[in-house]
Amino acid sequence: MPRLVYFGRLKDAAGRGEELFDLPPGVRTAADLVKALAARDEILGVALGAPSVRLAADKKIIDRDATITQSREIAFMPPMSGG
Amino acid sequence: MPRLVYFGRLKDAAGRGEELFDLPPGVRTAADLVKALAARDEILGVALGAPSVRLAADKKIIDRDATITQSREIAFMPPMSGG
Amino acid sequence: MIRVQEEPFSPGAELDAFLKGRTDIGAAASFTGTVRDMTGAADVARLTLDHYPGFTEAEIAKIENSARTRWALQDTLIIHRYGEMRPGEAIVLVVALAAHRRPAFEAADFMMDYLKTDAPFWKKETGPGGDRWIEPRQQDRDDKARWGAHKES
Amino acid sequence: MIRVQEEPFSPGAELDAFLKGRTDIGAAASFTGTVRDMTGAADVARLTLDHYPGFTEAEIAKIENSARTRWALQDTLIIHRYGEMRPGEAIVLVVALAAHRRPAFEAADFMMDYLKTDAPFWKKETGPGGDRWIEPRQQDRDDKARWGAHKES
Repeated sequence: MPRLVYFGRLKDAAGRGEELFDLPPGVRTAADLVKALAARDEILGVALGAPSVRLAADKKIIDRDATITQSREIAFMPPMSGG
Repeated sequence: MPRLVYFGRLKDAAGRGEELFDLPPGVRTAADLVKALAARDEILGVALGAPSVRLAADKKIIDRDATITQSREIAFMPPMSGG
Repeated sequence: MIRVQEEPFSPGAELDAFLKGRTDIGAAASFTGTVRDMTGAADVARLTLDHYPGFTEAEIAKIENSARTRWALQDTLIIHRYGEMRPGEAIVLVVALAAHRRPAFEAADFMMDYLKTDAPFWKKETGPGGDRWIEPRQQDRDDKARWGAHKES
Repeated sequence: MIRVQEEPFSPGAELDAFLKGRTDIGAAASFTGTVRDMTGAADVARLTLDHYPGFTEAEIAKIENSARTRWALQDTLIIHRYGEMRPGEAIVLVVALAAHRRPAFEAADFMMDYLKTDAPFWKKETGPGGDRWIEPRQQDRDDKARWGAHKES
């Protein structure tokens, strides 16, 4: 069961910084995962679906069509701003 | 009797950092002064005559055709290099 | 060298420590980013930076490596804070050491532009009116674009 | 603020003092020029800077004023040494404080370019082989030309 991690305004949208999430049957890619989360919470789904949101699986940037069934940690990151 | 001040490699060329110099009759401009110094010391004259050498009278930059008969201090400055 | 830390730091003390004992450099360019009091009410204003431990350090290392590849630098330092900060406190320090000033300046400028848009931090500004998330401005993206097409990864 | 002095100084300590208590700035760009050991023999190497008291300060003030006119800066600091210096010692420190990083970087860069060619100092390098006067290189003149036609006086 992967851990989902939310940063910045996505943390506010999710109402939490992280959660354990049981992947529903049929979820294979990151895009599938976003769809599953949207089914649970439509507003969060819209926020996670924005193209400016980047995803990382086990601390490596991934595309939305990447397979995440073996990932232990999936991060959702809005535009970054350091400095 | 104005004080002449030499900086950088001109100090080496003049063999001193400064001197009091009695303006010979007929010396009116900075260019005249350089000519008078060249008459005393040809090598120094060539060094002071280089276009890259800038002159200041009483700590204000002057052109070579400026009148220096009332100046108390005349500085000869090779290319500057701070920083 | 990279440090990502919660503790406040003194940019000048870090700069002096980084320069100490070096006789091989001629130029040290540094940049310090500080929390600016945007609200006119320093007593309530604060900035909170979220980061992603492990990932944040790795992404900053990519920025540092890009600079080291692109310019002839003797050393580089990036210190970046996370957590809660008050107006006047330093958020980030970048230092580039080189033999000459142009590579030092350009590398420090480059590292800051990339940190601004590519370093995994998320900034929340708190003022009398509440919280606000800060995201890179178009100006920040334009600044980064000055360095040309350039892949971090 | 301008200081022309013979005594050594710590660039970082000066930077910290200059930043202290300011909550109105967001960006501090600094540049430190240090004596580089060109000879590989630090024990004999030294740099001697001649200056013209009064005139030197006034010319540096013109450079500082040009930067203050050209960019929106909260404050600027230029510390420049004269006299004899050893490898590793700081010769010059320039700091530009601004709300945002671009004006801070550009102003620090600009002030250094102008100091390099227009500040009344004359530099003599002493190594095992004797003395050598250092004058601005073509590169220094090209660097200054980046800022466009610009009269100091």
